[in-house]
Amino acid sequence: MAQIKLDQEQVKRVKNYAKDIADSVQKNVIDGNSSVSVERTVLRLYGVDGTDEEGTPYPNLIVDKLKEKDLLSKGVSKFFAASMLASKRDAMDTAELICQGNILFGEINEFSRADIESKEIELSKEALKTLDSSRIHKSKKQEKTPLPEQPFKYMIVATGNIYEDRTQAKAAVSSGADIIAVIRSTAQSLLDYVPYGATTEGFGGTFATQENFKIMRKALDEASKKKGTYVRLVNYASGLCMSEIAACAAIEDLDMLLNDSMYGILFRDINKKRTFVDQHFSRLICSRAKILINTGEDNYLTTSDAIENAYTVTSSQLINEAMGKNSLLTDEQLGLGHAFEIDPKVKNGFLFELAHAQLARQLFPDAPLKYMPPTKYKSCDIFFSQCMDSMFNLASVTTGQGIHLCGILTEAIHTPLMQDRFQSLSNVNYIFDTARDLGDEIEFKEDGVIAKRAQTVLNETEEFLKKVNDIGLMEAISEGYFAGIKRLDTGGKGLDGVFLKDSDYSNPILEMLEKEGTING
Amino acid sequence: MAQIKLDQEQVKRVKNYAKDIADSVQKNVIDGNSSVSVERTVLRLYGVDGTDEEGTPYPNLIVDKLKEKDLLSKGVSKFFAASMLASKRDAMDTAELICQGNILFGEINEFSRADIESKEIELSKEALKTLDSSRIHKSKKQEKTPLPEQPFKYMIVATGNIYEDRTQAKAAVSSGADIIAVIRSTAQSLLDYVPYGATTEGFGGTFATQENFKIMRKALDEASKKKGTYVRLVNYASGLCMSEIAACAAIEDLDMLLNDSMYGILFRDINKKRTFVDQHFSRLICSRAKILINTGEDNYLTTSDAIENAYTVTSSQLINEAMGKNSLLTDEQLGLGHAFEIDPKVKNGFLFELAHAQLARQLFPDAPLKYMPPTKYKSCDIFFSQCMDSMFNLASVTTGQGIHLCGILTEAIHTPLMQDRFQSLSNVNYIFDTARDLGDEIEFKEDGVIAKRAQTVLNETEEFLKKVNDIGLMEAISEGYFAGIKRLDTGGKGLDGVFLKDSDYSNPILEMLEKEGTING
Amino acid sequence: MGNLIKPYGDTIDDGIVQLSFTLPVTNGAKAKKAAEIYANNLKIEDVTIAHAEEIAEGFTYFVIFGKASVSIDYDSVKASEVSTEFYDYYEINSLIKEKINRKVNVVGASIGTDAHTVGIDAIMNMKGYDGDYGLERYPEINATNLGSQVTCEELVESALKNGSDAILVSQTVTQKDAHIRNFTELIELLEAEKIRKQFLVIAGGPRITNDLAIELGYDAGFGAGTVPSQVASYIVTCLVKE
Amino acid sequence: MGNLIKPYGDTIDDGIVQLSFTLPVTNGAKAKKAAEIYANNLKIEDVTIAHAEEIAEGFTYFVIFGKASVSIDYDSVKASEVSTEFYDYYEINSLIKEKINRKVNVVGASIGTDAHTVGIDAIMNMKGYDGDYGLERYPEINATNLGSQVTCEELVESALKNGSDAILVSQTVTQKDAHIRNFTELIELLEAEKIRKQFLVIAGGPRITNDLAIELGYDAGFGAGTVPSQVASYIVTCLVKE
Ligand code: B12
Ligand code: B12
Ligand SMILES: Cc1ncc(COP(=O)(O)O)c(C=O)c1O
Ligand SMILES: Cc1ncc(COP(=O)(O)O)c(C=O)c1O
Repeated sequence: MAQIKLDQEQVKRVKNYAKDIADSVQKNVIDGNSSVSVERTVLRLYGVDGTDEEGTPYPNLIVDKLKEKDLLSKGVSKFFAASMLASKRDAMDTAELICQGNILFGEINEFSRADIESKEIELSKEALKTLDSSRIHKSKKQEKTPLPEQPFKYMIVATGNIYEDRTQAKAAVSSGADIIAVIRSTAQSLLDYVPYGATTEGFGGTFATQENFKIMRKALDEASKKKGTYVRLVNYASGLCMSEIAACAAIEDLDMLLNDSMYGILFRDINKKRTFVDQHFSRLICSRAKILINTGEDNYLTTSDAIENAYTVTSSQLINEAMGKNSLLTDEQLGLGHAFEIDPKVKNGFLFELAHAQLARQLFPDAPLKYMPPTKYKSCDIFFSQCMDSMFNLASVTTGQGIHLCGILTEAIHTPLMQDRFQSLSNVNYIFDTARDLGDEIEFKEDGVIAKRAQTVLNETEEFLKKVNDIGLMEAISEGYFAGIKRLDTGGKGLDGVFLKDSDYSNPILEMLEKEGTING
Repeated sequence: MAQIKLDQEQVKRVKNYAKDIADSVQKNVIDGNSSVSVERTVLRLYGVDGTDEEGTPYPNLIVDKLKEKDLLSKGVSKFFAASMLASKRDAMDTAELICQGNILFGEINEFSRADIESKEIELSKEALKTLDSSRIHKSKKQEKTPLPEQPFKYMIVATGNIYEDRTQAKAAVSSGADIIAVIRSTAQSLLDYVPYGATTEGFGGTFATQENFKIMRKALDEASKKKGTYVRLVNYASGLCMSEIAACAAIEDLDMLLNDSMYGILFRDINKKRTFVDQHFSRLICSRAKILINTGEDNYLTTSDAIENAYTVTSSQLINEAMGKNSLLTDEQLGLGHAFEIDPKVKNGFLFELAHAQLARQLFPDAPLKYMPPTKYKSCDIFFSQCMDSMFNLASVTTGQGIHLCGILTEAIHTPLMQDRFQSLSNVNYIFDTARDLGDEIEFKEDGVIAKRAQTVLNETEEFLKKVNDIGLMEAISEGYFAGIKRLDTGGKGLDGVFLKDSDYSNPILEMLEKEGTING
Repeated sequence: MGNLIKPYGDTIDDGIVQLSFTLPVTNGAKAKKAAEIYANNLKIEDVTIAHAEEIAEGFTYFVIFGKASVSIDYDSVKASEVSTEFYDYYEINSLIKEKINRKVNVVGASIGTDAHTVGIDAIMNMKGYDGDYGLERYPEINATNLGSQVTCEELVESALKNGSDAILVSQTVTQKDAHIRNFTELIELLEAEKIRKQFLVIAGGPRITNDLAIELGYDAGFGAGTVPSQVASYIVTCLVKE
Repeated sequence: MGNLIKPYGDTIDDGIVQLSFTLPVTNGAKAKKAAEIYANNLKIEDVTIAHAEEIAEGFTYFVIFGKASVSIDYDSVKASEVSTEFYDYYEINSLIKEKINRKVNVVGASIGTDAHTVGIDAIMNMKGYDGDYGLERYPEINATNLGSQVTCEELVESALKNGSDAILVSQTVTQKDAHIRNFTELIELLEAEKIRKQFLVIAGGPRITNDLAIELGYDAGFGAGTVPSQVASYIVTCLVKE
């Protein structure tokens, strides 16, 4: 592959800044706190699912009960373990009994600390087994139907109806898609619960529910067999239920999750603390269950200029990487994001796009970079849109990107129709094939426009991260360093769901995950 | 610009083969012969135009009269000069008088040889003035409205109706076209006369007539002013009336003509001798009037494979160049052709396209190469066609081509609609702009796929030209060396219009053009 | 008989149109025939099924050209456009100073669950759009941008509090007619509170036309490519008229 | 009531179609309205004028999405396809040997001023098309390819001289219905000479369908993507039947 000469010392410096930034958030924010959503995740991994008659999920009901009793700071784990000891039934039954008020919940003195702890350990080991088996199951499937060649062709479906989505997904796979992402219904990020069951109505997308995950994964297993390569399934672990969705996704053998360290804070006005706390746990789950994360750097470019603000993308990638590693994600799991969003009217814009894509490629050589297509400047003239996507496809294959979000010619008009997806994939398939080895056959001129542009972005990134590190990430966000959006420590949605861990707080799943470290195979 | 390393000795060798091939045709075929069409051209340049009541052009009627009298081998010039002396009227009136039988045509003994010769010289000088003024006129226009940046965007119009063509041409210019080509009505090549007047009906194109040229050139003069850069006009000097059309084109200030040394022979079954003879004169006219020629190498690839037969393109370019130089064309007038016609399904096809385009660029560094878009593999899925054209546009701007024939997304369906042209130009404008300097910013890897491919084509070309030179071009064509098509010396249309020049044959225009050589400014 | 027009391919009145759609059928001669008949039913004649491809099991995609057989009388087409003189930044500020003699108050938001702010920001933020300054930049305008995901109640409350002259509402998500529902909710709220007449209420977004906005009870609507000075011109012209 | 179908966007029966055309009008709100009404007249509802651009003075180009309001009964669609078993190269040669017992004679050409030979060559030349051998390769077939720009008279003469079983005619240029005129001329000539029944007469080309060929008096028609063995299968099947 063509390479740009980068100063490796400078690369080390920016990586160190990012690490310092991440470590400080880990120490000062994440380690001491938990959240309602983290606790609900524990319940889900202990085996709690389902809703009451009004549709409120049991995990929410149970955590709320504990919160009412002001006991949440100790963590839900021990209380639920005690209830199981009391009910002598499985987790689901126990949850139902708790919610029906048939078990006294919150009282644990009935049982010895040791008994409770050993029940917690038992439940947690089971939970980890669930995560392990997701990892192993996927790896086995990928032995039979291997992963295709990179860049992986990532295609969205978004009808709102999981059954129509399934039809669309299969169609997309038959046209060559390697990855199917089910776009979520508008603003699911803001829901403080995970909807339940198969859903047939959504706005701009389909709700992320465990049942929907299952339905789609099953369809893709069939599609994989037909295709001969493994088709991955993506959803979103963003918003107020990051870690819960990660748990559901792991249980249903999902392969990737959108999961960005600052997306919710900046673009959804979710509280900072809540986000960082939830996210750490969600990523630990992903690490263990071998779910790749996709980060959301593209979002920086939908609201601000792609050349002027290229450094925000690079900076965010570095922070996502550093935080990801603190949550035990491996390089191979880091689908760091970037996007082809330069105004098509800019002279030599394509050279700049190449520079940006190449810089990302070289900064994160082992990460399956997620490359987003043009969206902001996509034309309503769908014939012209095809041309922009062609150039995007070319940039992607030439710089060796990992996860290629296929651009859609009707991007500026509506969520894709079946034929839009077909046209998109015809474009991708052609360009990937006809220019497959272009990146190996050219070199970027030393000190040329491309190399210089990459260097400029790297310089701006270094300067920026230094400043962020000086005042700390929390403060930098408060002051509007990122995307020009100011988010205060005490602002945003979901802060009331965050709490300081009590000295006898317990969450053995989290502890085990952290202790056991990265597990492969 | 990125360069491929070529062995300059080898380049010299292939150029020498081509020169030998061209010289031999010049000596053995061209110099000793003339044709009805050459003679008609002389009449046109002497000022003869118009038709009789049945629509037969006066130049045809006059030349036919001479032929009937078996006097054509002496050339029409002296006879017509004598008639003018007899009529004491201008050329048009004289022509009418001849055709009406009011002047005895063919008898010249009435006048002294010297008088006739001096009339011939007078007429010829006028003729050359016409050619000179076309050159000067265009150059003045290009001072006011300069030529745009290369690659020049070449767009076709083809409604059959010159007035609709005018509307289409203006529309194309307003979308960015730099060059307008009026595609000819099907098989005009095979007409042994130039149709007369403004025409409103044609098949697959619009007849090439002097009046149509005038109408379109006027429209483009207006369009040039509006646009601020000079819009060039193209037509075809191919077929049985090569040199006549060149004359008409010069008179009407056309800028370019399709004019290929073997197109008519191979693809229209026009006799070899006829073609070479007509062509030399047509090119002398082009040289003097500063008309660029566009050659037709693309045609080799519509009937045979673009990879397998790439060397036929290069070989033809070299022969066109050598023959062109024998007809006094300068490098700047040689719009040597090639085409982007590799099957889009071929892996790394784009790398091969780059290699071919780059080879042409380097072999003819000063020629404004004419690059044809994908046509053969153009899809009926017009959305996919846009993608192929995007890659073509990219190859063109990256390798610095001269004359860029804009690909049309409906190529596989119909001659272009107004909106098809717009979509085509949106595509071109975008790619040329966004990747304007890509060629300057990359290098082709030494000994990489691209360089190797170019070398292979050059080797095959050398081998091929050596063989052609060994047996001579006439024989090589007879044996099917080109495009797999065999054309015998005595076969094809128009041979009956060729004749050996008598010892007292005169064509002072040709002589003067040859003697005075290339004239610039 | 007015001014009859038809689509134009390369000759006046040839009626040529390009069409693409997918039918839920397996590809083959019958599918192509069905596509042809379907196009005929859409009053398109001389149909060319240029391309037919089965893009999923049981779904075939077509690219079609044909000649539409109907004409419409262009003279009879009525379309409303925001009808006002358009002034520039300086003219607008002077007009306010001279003719209105107080600052103009404007409040804007993207309502409902719509999280798209780029459109309303383009109109309101300092920076503006396409080289045209945003309303916040106008010294004679007090512009308040509430951002996105704003409820109708919040927006109305803010408008009342600021004594707004104009309320600007943006909607980008149009799937399942989400924008129609949101736009309507706002007007209904204003009418319920009997304060509709108190404000100029202006709709905007990529799929908004003036016609649609007026139909929904708004004073004006602005679509794709709007620049802030157009909106300011409209507001000021209306206020001056009052 | 049969099997009613409609175009499919992302939900069964949503009727979504994409349309593009150019109207001979200046761009603006009125032009967009006209495009919308025009689409309505083509029975398309819920029209989105996604894009409108003046691509030449007085000509505006539109990209449109909308919902077609009509359905068609798929069960009632009748399309003829060349109806025959398809055999491969080896099977065809054996069939001829066993059932016909003599060589089959075929002559082909691209008629009129049509100079496109690639199509007829694909069917007749040795090399064939898409990995399928051409008729010249078949040991049991005598194939004569006259090339292009062949007059009907020349073609018929050659067919009579060769004692052809089948005449293959190719047409690529369809502008101004040139192919219809040429195809018709040939059939009229054959009928005038009262030898129409003597041959299988087969039409082909990128815009040819079996339906069209039959309408024009041919025995069969083959379109884009035809491979030689399909044509040979058809010829042999017909000859065996006789
Ligand atoms: C940027 C963007 C986003 C960003 C928004 C960031 C932000 N802060 O705004 C992010 C990534 C968050 C996003 C998210 C989503 N998006 Co979005 N997004 C876009 C995108 C790419 C560009 C929109 C844009 O910024 N345009 C630029 C501005 C300047 O143009 P404009 O809005 O038209 O504004 C102009 C005029 O309309 C007018 N105007 C606008 N408002 C107003 C108001 C007034 C009063 C006036 C006078 C004028 C006016 O003036 C402006 C300047 O000329 C479009 C696709 C596209 N290319 O259009 C999709 C798009 C709008 N998004 C879409 C969807 C579906 C979503 C999601 C629902 C997807 C999902 N399921 O997650 C989410 C959720 C959003 C939500 N809850 O609303 C769809 C909408 C489909 C539809 N027709 O309903 C689109 C079309 C993409 C697609 N094809 O699917 N999106
Ligand atoms: C190659 C080509 C040429 C070459 C032809 C070389 C040659 N020796 O054939 C050249 C450069 C000479 C040429 C010239 C012209 N061309 Co041309 N050409 C094309 C092109 C690019 C490809 C056609 C092709 O080879 N297809 C590949 C073959 C294999 O496919 P096919 O013909 O469909 O054949 C298959 C089937 O149809 C079937 N088939 C075909 N014939 C038969 C016969 C039988 C009996 C059977 C059973 C089956 C069968 O089997 C084949 C294999 O599957 C097309 C555009 C395109 N991409 O289609 C334009 C195109 C056909 N040309 C076109 C035009 C207008 C012309 C010109 C008139 C332009 C001009 N004004 O100069 C000239 C003049 C030609 C003339 N007098 O006829 C138009 C036709 C428009 C229309 N619909 O009427 C097209 C569509 C381009 C365009 N958009 O304008 N052309
Ligand atoms: C990282 C990330 N998470 C989540 C989302 C969208 O999810 P939601 O609409 O639920 O916020 C996006 C959208 O682009 C994203 O980039
Ligand atoms: C060099 C050249 N001359 C002429 C023509 C076409 O002219 P005609 O159809 O009159 O032969 C072409 C067509 O591609 C060409 O390449």
